Amino acid sequence: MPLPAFDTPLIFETGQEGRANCYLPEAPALDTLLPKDALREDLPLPDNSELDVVRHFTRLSQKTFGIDTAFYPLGSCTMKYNPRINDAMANVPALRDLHPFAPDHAAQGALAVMWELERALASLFGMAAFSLNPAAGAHAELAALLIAKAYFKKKGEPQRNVVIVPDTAHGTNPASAAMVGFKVLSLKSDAQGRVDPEEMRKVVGPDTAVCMMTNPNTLGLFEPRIHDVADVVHEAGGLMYYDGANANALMGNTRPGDMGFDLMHLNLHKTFTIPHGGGGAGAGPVGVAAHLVDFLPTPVVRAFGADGKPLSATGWTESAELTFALDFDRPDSIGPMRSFWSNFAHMIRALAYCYANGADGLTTVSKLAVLNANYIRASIRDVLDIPYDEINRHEFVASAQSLKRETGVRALDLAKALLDRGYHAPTVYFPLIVPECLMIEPTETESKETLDAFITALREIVATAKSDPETVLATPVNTAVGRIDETRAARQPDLRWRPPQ
Amino acid sequence: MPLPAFDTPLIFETGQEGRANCYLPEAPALDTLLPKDALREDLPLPDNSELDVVRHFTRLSQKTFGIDTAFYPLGSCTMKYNPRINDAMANVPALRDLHPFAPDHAAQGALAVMWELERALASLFGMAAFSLNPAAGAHAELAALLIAKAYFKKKGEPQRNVVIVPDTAHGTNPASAAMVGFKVLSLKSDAQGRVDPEEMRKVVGPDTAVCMMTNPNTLGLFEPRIHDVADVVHEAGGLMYYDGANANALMGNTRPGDMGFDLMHLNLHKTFTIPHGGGGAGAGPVGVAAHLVDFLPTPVVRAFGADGKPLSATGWTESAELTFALDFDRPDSIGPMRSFWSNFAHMIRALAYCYANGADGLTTVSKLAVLNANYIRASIRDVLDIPYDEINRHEFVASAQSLKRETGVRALDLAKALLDRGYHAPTVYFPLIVPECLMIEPTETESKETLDAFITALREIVATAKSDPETVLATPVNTAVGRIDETRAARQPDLRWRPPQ
Amino acid sequence: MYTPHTAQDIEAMLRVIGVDSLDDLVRVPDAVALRAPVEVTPRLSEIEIAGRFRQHAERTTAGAYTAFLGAGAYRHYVPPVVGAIAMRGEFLTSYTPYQAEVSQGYLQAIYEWQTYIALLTGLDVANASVYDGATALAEGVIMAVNATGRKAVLVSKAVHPNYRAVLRTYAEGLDLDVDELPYGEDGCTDLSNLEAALAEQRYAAVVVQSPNFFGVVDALPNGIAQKIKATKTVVIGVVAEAMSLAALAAPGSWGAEICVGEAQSFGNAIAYGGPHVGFIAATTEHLRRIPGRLVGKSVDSEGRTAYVLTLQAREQHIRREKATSNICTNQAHCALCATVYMAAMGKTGLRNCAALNVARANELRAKITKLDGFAARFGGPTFNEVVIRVPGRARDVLAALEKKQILGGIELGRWYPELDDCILMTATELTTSADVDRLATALSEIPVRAAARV
Amino acid sequence: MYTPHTAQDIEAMLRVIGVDSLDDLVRVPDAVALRAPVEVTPRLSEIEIAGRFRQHAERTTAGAYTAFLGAGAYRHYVPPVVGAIAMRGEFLTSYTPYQAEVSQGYLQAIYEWQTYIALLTGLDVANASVYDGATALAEGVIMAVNATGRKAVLVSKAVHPNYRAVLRTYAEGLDLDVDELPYGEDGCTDLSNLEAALAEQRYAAVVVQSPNFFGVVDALPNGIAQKIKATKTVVIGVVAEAMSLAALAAPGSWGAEICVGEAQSFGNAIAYGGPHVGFIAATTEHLRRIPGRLVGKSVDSEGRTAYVLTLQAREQHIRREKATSNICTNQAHCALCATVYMAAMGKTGLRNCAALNVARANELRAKITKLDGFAARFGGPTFNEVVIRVPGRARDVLAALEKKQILGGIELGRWYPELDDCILMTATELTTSADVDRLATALSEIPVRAAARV
Ligand SMILES: Cc1ncc(COP(=O)(O)O)c(C=O)c1O
Ligand SMILES: Cc1ncc(COP(=O)(O)O)c(C=O)c1O
Repeated sequence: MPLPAFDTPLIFETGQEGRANCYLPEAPALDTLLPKDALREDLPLPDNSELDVVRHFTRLSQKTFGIDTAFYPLGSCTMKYNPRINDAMANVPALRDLHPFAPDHAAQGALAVMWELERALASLFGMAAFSLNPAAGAHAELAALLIAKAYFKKKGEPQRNVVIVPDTAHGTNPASAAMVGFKVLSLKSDAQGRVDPEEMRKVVGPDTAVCMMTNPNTLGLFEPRIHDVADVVHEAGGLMYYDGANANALMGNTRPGDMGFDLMHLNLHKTFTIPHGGGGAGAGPVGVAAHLVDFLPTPVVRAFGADGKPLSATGWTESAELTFALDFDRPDSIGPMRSFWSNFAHMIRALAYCYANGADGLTTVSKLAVLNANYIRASIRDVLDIPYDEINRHEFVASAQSLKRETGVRALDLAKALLDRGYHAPTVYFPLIVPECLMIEPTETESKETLDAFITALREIVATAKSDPETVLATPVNTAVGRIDETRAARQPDLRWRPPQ
Repeated sequence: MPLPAFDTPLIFETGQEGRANCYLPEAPALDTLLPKDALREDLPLPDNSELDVVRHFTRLSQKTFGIDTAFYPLGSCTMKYNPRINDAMANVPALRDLHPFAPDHAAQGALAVMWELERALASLFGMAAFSLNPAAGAHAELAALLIAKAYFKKKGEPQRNVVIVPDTAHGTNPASAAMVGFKVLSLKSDAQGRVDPEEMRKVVGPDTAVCMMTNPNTLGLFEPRIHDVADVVHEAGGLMYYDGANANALMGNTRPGDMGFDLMHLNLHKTFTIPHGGGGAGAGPVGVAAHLVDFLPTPVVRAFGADGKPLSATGWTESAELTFALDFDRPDSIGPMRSFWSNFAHMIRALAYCYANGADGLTTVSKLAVLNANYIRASIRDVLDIPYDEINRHEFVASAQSLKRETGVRALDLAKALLDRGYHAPTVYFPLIVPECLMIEPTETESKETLDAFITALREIVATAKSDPETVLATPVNTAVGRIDETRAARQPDLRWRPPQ
Repeated sequence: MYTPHTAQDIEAMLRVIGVDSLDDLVRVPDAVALRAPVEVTPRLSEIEIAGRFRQHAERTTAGAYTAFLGAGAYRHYVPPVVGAIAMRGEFLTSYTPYQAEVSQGYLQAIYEWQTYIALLTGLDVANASVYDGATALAEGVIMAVNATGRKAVLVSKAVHPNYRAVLRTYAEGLDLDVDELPYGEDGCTDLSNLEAALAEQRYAAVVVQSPNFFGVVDALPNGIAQKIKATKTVVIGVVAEAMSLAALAAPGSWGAEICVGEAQSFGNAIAYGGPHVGFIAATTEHLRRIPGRLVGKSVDSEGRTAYVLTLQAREQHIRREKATSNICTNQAHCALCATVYMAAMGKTGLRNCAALNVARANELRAKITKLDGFAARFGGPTFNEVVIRVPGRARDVLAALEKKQILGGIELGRWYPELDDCILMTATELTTSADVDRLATALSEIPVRAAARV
Repeated sequence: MYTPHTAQDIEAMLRVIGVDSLDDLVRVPDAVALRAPVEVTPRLSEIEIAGRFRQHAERTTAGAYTAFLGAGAYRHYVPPVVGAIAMRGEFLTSYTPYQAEVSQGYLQAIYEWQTYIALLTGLDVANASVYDGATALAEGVIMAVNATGRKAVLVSKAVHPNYRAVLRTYAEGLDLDVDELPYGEDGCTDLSNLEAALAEQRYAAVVVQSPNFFGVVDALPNGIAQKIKATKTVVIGVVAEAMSLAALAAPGSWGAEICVGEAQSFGNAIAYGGPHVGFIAATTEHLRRIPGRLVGKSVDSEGRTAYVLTLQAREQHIRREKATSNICTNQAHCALCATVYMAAMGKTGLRNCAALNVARANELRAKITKLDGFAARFGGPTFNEVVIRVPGRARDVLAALEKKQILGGIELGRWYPELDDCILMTATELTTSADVDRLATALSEIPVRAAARV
């Protein structure tokens, strides 16, 4: 329970007008510089001493759970360790302070970073090229669907306006489809939690634009017939889109490109150790097969050899001898997706992570991510339902359905009980097709000891649920606050502080 | 109460052999490089993943109270805000990575930092010169007493071997005296908590070497007759030493040099905003009047004008046009006090703090430090004893003697109850002459709001002590652990982990 | 590599799973087996990684130039306290605060961010951030489209060209028409034909930016917003330089119902363009059309103040294709940096900083326009950017400046062919008088006058 | 300025105190009033402070040289994780953990530091740190003096000259005699006259350093320690390069009863000489003579594991003039950095790093001694430093190297006139083969042979 002195009033409720920190020399008064009617009359913001600012946010941070705090098995989010070397590299002044409108000749190192990363991703995932432009996974989905739309338009098939998504798909998939005016067709998974090519065949047609899938799917299961599914979609004239949120499962083992995907995104903030930062910023490179390269967002980084000729290398090439340019002049491009070229600081982090692993290392990463997830599944399958109890990939879905029936304790309650034990909760109630589900993704950076401790905690909670369900229903009690009145939050929205009248 | 998952086993109890982080390229095996008998057989240290290391120390940090956490009124320690700009400047690579044996011509900027700081301190405290060599206050005391010893030896008065310290003195004063073979004479304070010049006259004599005092003294009281005391000591042929731990009280207002002190130290980590870092590293410049300059520790920084001639400036001079050298060749010097020249990173911090304030700013700092301390005293004088209830300086001493008599609640219990409220405790049981004392030093970086909240908390605790003493005696309960068995710690010392056999 | 597994660990775990080898565990059908070996960078130790980025940094020479670049990405002083706080691991490594009980700190910080943005823009509510200024504009337009049911939007040409380009990218998906309003001689949006354009009531929104891309204060004059609203058209204000909000009239005060923009200037690095942080503020009327996350204040089971993500029925993970946007990951950490920055600067500091920006840009304008052949292209009052007409082609002048280690600004001809003799120059609190003098001297020395058009 | 007081605050507070003005509050008798106005630096804003230190940094050019400097301050790779953790505000801004209940984290970290040092040195206990290696030696000698009641100490000349100088400074205070043992042709301490010297039993301790100041492994040979102890003389081992402890036989294993040294190499910056971090480890026998703080493990009122400062009866704040030392503030935060560093490196990483140091120094020796006129001065095996005899005066060779942007090492003539043709060169894991090649090429090019003594 928070102590009185650790209560954290809003920053607006503290401070005194004029309690200024001396960061800058003193400027002339604003009204000597600009016409009065251009100026605002009032700026009702607080003045706090730097000390009070530090204390305020230090306390807030201590009431925030991160990977650095403890195990964070949040399915679909790949909460792996964020190496501190990445942050140090992103903080190198020459790169950190580079202006996007600096001329290319003064930005060669930054362009080399982008180019090296792009080449690494293309090789790792079997795509012809990536654009690093989109700011997150959902943003990349939008870019990809705009590419698809442009592609079909150019091909003279503008009628293709249906996006097929399995019922296990993430919410961003249909939402992105809607943003390009596509209709969404939700496809039911089969009894094994997979997409059945025969079912797919029933729904594809001349209006099929794109089929969006992820593999392993959001149940953590590999789609063994993905190749057949892709064939079906391709035969119907559609494109296959790979949602890369689950890319941590397959690096160096199989590639979306080899599975038959034409488009894909990556959540660099998942697989490539970019700190999630409370939910962003992330980065969502969008990758395409050869026939779609021309449609990528602008700008793209182009490389030139020592001879000044454009490089057409595909694999990994040492960048030191090359020169680079940003290419904005791409007539078929869908155009830019955002203000500037990329979430560049995160490209640095992702490339640092590639350096730290190399191809072999990334392959091992995926293998051990799968190992950790299976280990947890195998260790709790006797106490929770495992709707698809088979070898999973980097994550798996358990269910509290039986438990709920027996005891009234739901997935949500297990989540809260885990918080009380000092763990973050798994993702709950996603994917939508498994009732009372807990989606558990440990990632490869966790040690066996950590997994064992988590398994023990979860088993103990389930045991308590059976012996004394009220205790579990009353959780959390060890956290800064207890369960929150969400209804009130939504019914009487209080989304900001207001100055007292 | 700490949660199970937040328990922090020792770093030695976690990890697995071979769980290595890849910081460096792989080296040849040691036994191919060095003769076997030069090598150790075993190194029983743990291998932990970087993630587990981060979690381990993140949790430890969250169980540690700092100024950044909340109000820290620890008397005599000047726990003021540590500005983050200081750390940023100490981290500038050219300065941070400079080797002490770099030639002077390649270290001009670093020498300029030391010289500028030394000049500022000399002016602020009225000394002819400072040496930045000592690593902390106690270290500087030792240096100063060695200077005194060398001075008397050179003067042909080697018999002077008595150091006079008031009974309010900090423990380091007598301990330092012992380290140079001086005898310690403890002088009783008068009823006003001051040193009485007449009492002093009774104890000085031909064996008097040094009188060590601080002003304001450790009761937070100004010694109004300091000048007379100094005269008495000087007349007897002794030297006056100023313990600068309380320098935060008087900057820009009065100077040890003007009070008649011949020697002094500063705790830069107190007055000059160097982070205490859990109890170090600090820095303890030692200052001397003109007749003692030759005895300062080596090396000293010398400045040369554009003409190449040694500078003899006293006040603040712009360093950009000067050149600097380390001077080791000082025949009368007591010699070096430590491996290298200074705790240089802290000189950067202290100089940054000087820059941020200027002379006027430092004057204001001291005034407001005094204001804050008096404000608390005036606000609690009706609920706790104030043995010397008059205008104090930057700190003051309260006492729980009456409270203890009435309720059994001691100063220690008040301290623990404050911890429970989210405050750090004041210094307790120092100075030794006030029973059940609480020495409260708020510093000038605390706002009135913070002081008001603290005052309220303290008053409430006292009220509880009267109504329900058991509650106070049982504190702390909101901290990571409760009161600790110190006897067991001392009787059965367990000072390290040992590998299991 | 950041995997803690020892060989024994792996063996023991495989045994529990009941599989013989790691390869068995990850086996895929032959049909999808790797077709080509993966080629990534060679594996490096940390010390070597640092060495490699040192090389990349050495090839990135822009820092050695005196620069007057802005145009949507601004060099401002970031007090070290911002990084010291924002890089704390708990903030850095947390995810979206779905488990509110263990995320009260971050949730409160975002609530504070929402408040800062609402207060600065003079509007009722703000969201937890979007990707950047350009996407904020696109999302803001979508809000207006959803509010009005109209499929066209009228955008000032003085809105940042990149923002307009992104809007066009999004518009392609949504089948929106994007029409433009010209700018006038004072550099402000030319509103003379506005009424006519609105008459048809086909526009979902009118979009203006202030300070606009030319640096000119371009708030809607008194009465115009009312006229626009009278046609049930939404007024969208764009702010590409958030620092200006500390000085200039709040968009809400001149009629914007939705204000979108970019807050990189608040404590975030330029970082070659990202991550930056977009914001969307709006009147309460538009609340349920706002994209992305919103943090609300509520109470917990014991009645204590508690913060929580709210109104999630707008979002993709609940509403899927019916969501207000597809956004999921946003720019929370950049918003946190901005919040810490604003808290540290305070009202006094922000206003002072804004004033310094105006003063330095005024100084730049004064010194450069004193030079023969150089003039301010537009008349209106500016914040920290000014368009300078140069004798000759802007491109040539900039190239000549680069030779003198100066990045003199941005060539407007890139987007405005009619302004190919114009440079957008930016000065902030980090621009010194010496910098401006260097620029002036360099400009007076370069032989471009020869190339000047007659 | 970092004072939060508004004018109203001050007024309200003065009223409570019952004083009219701030000046009244701080008034001092005329006799001690300021005699001269205080002159400090002009007051600057943060942005200007940063500018000023940029100037200081620009005048500090050593970083532009390829450097082979060591001699007690070592350039090692510090993984960014060390700073990210150690600079967390709770650690940085806490004081000595007197209030153990709210300092469990730091106390545990120091307990871990004590353990690391005990394990590395092969001794029973270690303290919470002292100022640096040199003062650790002085304090170690005081322990021996207190243990034996003898007022003389016998120190190898191969102990770091600065450490010996500091010991002499302290010895002046304590009236100790400091006698020296010579070094031999292999660079090790010459022990041939040791027995004779010990016969009188006047020495409190014999002090040797390994690797010694010449980089040479100088552990006491088998049997010597026993002979020393037989005369009731304490064996003190000095370690100026803590990294060596990961590879070399632990001082405890070759007979040191007290081991003192410097741990800057573990995750602490060189920083022109400080703050670094001294350590003192000892056998249990010497426990109550150890200076400074010690953290012990105990239990709290509920029986939970708890850490606390202990054996404080040794310390100045309890024992005053009878304390084992006057030390109060120590180097806790440097010890914390070292602890985080050691935890991150792990046994495997530390051993690998130590091996890299040996390998790079071996490479340096091999390449330099291949040059005409250059030779290794001493024969014994070395850790990461090697003494090179050059043709001519070391000073001239070093000056010539500086012209080629190389800091070639340290001139031994500074302390050892007989070695004025010798340079102490250091290589660590940060020294590359290219660095060594540059040095070799430069040495082969400089015309100092002319100046060579005949
Ligand atoms: C399966 C899946 N797809 C897409 C996304 C959206 O990615 P982003 O949050 O980067 O926009 C997520 C993110 O949680 C996801 O889990
Ligand atoms: C009055 C006084 N003198 C001397 C010292 C010793 O200073 P240091 O801890 O820097 O060695 C202190 C430190 O607490 C002190 O308070």
